[in-house]
Amino acid sequence: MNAMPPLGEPASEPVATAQPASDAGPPLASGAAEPSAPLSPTRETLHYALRNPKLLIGLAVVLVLLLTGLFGPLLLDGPDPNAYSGAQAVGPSGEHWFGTTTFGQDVFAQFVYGLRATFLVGVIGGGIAAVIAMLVGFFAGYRGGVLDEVLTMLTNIVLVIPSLAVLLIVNAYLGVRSVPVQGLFIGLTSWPWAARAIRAQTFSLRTRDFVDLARLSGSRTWKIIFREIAPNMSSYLFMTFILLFGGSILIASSLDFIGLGPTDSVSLGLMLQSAQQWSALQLGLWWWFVPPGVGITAVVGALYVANVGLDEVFNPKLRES
Amino acid sequence: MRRYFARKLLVYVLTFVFAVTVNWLIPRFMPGDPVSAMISRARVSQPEAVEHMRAYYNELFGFDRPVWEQYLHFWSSLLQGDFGISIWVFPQPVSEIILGALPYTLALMIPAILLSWFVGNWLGALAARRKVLDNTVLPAGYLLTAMPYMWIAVLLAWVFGARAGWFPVSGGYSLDIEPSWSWIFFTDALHHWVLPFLSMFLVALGGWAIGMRNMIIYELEADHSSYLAALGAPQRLIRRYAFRNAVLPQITGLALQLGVLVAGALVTEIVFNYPGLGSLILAAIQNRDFFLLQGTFLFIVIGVLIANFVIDLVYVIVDPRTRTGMAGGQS
Amino acid sequence: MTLTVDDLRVHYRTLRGDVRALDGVSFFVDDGEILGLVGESGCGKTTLGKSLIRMDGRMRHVGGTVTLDGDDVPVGDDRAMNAFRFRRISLVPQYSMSAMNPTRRIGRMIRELLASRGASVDTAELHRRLALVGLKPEVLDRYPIELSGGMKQRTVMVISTLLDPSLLVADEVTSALDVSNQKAVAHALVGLRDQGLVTSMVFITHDLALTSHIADTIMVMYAGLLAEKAPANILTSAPRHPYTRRLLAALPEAGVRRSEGRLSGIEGSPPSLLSPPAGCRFRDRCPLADDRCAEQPPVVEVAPRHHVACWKV
Amino acid sequence: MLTLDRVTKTFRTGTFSGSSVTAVDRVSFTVGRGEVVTLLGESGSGKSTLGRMILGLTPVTAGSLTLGGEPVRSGREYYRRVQGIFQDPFSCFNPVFKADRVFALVKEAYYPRVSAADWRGRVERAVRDVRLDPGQVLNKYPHQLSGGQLQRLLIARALLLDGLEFLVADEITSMLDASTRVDVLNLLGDLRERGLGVLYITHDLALGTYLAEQTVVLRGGRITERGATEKVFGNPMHPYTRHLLAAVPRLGVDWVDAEPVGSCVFHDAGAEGELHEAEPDHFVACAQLPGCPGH
Repeated sequence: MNAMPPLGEPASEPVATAQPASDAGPPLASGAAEPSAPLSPTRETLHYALRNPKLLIGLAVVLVLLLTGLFGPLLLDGPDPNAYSGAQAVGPSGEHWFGTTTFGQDVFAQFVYGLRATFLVGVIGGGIAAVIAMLVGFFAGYRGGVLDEVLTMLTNIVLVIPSLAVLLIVNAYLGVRSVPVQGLFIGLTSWPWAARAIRAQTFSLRTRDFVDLARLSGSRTWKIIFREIAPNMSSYLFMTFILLFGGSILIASSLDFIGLGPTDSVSLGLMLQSAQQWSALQLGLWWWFVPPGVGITAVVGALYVANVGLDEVFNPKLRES
Repeated sequence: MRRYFARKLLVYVLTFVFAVTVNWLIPRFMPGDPVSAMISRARVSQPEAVEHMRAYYNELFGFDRPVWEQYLHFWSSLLQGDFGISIWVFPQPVSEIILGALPYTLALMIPAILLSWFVGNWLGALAARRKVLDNTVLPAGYLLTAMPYMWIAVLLAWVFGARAGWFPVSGGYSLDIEPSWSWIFFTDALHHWVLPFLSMFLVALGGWAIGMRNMIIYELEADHSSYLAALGAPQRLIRRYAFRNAVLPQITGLALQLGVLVAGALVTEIVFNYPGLGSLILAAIQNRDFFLLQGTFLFIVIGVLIANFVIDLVYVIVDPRTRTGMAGGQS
Repeated sequence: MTLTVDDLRVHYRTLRGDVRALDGVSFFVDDGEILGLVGESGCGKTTLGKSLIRMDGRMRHVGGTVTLDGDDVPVGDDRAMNAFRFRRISLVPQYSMSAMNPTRRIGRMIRELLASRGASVDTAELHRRLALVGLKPEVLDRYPIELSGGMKQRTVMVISTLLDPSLLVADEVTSALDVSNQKAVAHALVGLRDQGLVTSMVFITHDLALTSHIADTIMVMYAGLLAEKAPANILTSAPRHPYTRRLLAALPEAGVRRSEGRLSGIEGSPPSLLSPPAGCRFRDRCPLADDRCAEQPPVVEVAPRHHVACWKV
Repeated sequence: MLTLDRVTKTFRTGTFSGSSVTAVDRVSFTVGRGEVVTLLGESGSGKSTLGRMILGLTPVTAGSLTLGGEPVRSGREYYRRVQGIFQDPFSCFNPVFKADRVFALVKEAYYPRVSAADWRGRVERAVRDVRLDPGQVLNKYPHQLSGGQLQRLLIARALLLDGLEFLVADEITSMLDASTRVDVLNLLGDLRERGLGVLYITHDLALGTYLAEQTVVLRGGRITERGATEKVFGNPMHPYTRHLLAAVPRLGVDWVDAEPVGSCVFHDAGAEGELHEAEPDHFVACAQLPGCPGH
């Protein structure tokens, strides 16, 4: 649900800035006399990335869950996660790791397939939102003027409308019944905050002299945006994508829970919905509703934590503390 | 300042027009004959209702008329407060049903949003001050914001309702009590209110705490903080100034998060079977009551727009720069 | 004797090791004296200025002492420094344009700041001091955003000197200004000293010509060390250190044409302070350098109040 | 030859509002081949806007700007003839790429067919021309080089273009240390020998007079005085020029108070933007002066 990430628009400017030749910073002076060759930006980033526990732990958790989603289904007996495969409503055991539902479906089978759906909706929703946000943000921020006014207005409008409400209407009428279509609509409604953030970044970068210098080399607008400006905020764009990814997963789980989820597959949100619908709570079948919630929270939480780690890696200001 | 409000109002008006247009447009994208499609999908048993629906849909959509006329017609009935007739609880008007559910949603949402905002900001400010707190508040905050609203609701219902039996886990009040302005009803409703409130409060809390912590740290590194420190001002004063500045983006953040918070309230209500808009939406979806769904959608949009405007007003009062920025001296 | 700095060493912690930004600097500033501190980027002048009032998180006091009016100044102890800040040592920062909190009216900020230091506002005196730098009392009811850059700069000057400090550190206060404003601000600073609002001043700048107009003494730094310190007119007319000489020779003067006499800069760049080379740090760029310069030259008083760190004087 | 004829630039202050600000107001002068002209002004004088207009980065509102008789326009062919260098060398280099990428962009746009080895030779020659050691500066990231080195690389970049006729140098020394500043200026002066026209934009009077034969003083978007450098500064006529000259700190010369500028009634240059020719090769806009049309 959290379409807007808890981090908001980063307070600190993540754009890589070169130290100007002022006396303000430590005199890491320039030049040939430097004994150890300074690291390239890429190598330096890698250096910090490999030493950042938040990033490493976050990525490890995401990776483990992703692999579970990818390869877990291969370990299962049958291809249908909803198959009635055993005794009804039994707790976790060696045979059914996560127990079974009141209908005798294997919760673990649903969980691993559900993880797939969760990652898929994150990639599609987050990806589409990121593409729209970049297009809107880049062009509004770079071109300015009337185009900027119009795009900003559009962004603000879509931003104010609660996206879940729009998705409710769309899903209810059009009957969105597959994960990719669900992801598509989530992507179409969750881009505004990212577009605003990218616009602001672009706006500050476009006044840099290297943009003018690129124009003086005859580069055209799109080339300047994608070859000069975008590489400068690549870390920022990546972080934005991660947040959109997590946001899409949360929105999708809400839709599933309300009963507007995909009908042709299993998802963690749908698991929660059926647990709720069939009174797993009252019956004390905790193994039915705990795993899907843990799965969603772990994926999204790990992404957020990894994101904080990335911010620390890319933003030298945050490295020290 | 007038320009500021004019701009904001323009956005809100356009947003409303946009929302109404979406509402009008989407049924028209349904494949085939929308009227019969909707009627066949609606789970209606009373033949009376089917007839009424067909007549109403035909009247509402007016497919025989030109498109612009259909659109204007849609607007005019909307402005007369006509949101249609519910199929689910036929023949009650949609607006009536929504107004009946609204108090429950507001009673849940407003305290949850405001309290989580205040407590979250307070916790975040504390976290920025002490390393120990920082190491506990921050991970807890991330965990909370990553939780789907309905899941934390389910967990609370399970632990404090189903297991401990301290709180009821379903409904807005006990089945044997009629809603009235009585003390008995009030305490009973309050008892039912605690868990849904708590689950909304907790999820929202984390985000505010993290945001505040980051903003304060940013403010403490700002030039004006360095200057105060260089003049030997005590940490207390520097922190107070930083806090005040850091609160401003959090107010804007509140406006940006409204949609998310509303969505959270809806699914929380569903978990607790709380008789607010969320449960209405669920019922509308399950019964294919499209009028009810569309009416609720518009109500939510209007509510969010009003809340946004209130936040804008507050912001102007708190941040002097919005008041003086336009007229202030240019450097 | 107001300020005495003895063998002050301050390092910057960086990921590649400690940068020896100040590597043993000694000097003094007399009562009523304005010391102009000049040097190129990375010479340690800003580090020195910060060390005298508030070190930032990455700076570390490694050695040396600072005394003010006979009292030891605990430069490395952030808490203990608070007793000195504002009351005895004050700062007009490089970032004057953004030094005031944007959401507080200036008057209220001054009141709260003074109250926090146990002082109260003498409104008449405050107005008088604002008038001294050409500001109306109305600025106190304004938010910083409502003032122009020059007004903010002057307001900060007034705030910083409200408690009549013994020492004022003015860090690059004129570098962002146009020439006409530069002159006004420079005059205002001298005025603060002449009025007795501050006893003495360290004026940090990269502009040698500007300093020569307001400073009594000029100190030239190079690569974390003192190169030369002399009365302003002597330093600009009869410099002894080769670095000072080359620096002065590289300055075009208004009216001098390239066609008439081609000036040249100093080849090369200052050494890295991560692990500075032994011996004189200007050696690689110095036309006079010889084997003796492999040893670090001591600071010698070659004439009264004229100190030079060079074997060749 | 670059010719400016009543060049004007007005900026609208808001997209939907009617108010506007005139940044450059009817400025006319010429820069010949092999000539260095200093454009002197304080912040807000419109000097950088003027530079950007010459470079085609900002459109001209009114008046005409021609290079060799052809109007200025942005685009690849124009930038083969006209190039610019800006104030902040660190901002001119994209920090995520190596510094030599500025050369690669030139090759990509103008010399796509030149072989890599041949190009490398040209780059090294250009780098040596700006007195840098190719081994020390090539293949490095911008933050590994000093401001002076970066600024020279930008001059080298412009030198790679065979057809270069004109260079706009906007405050290129203001962020450099005093010890390297004059070397960069000397390089700029040497371009004259290559037959280039150079517009040197600066706020620093001393640097301006060091380099140029001709000086244009700009204030509030208008020319107050222009002419041969030694005449403008040897015999300044406009109160503003005198004020500037007096405000500049000079070694060994006391600061004197010039007459206040506020009392100066600007000669409104009128529709023609004409200045009054006070003596040969010395033009002034001042109503106080005898002979001025506004007197």
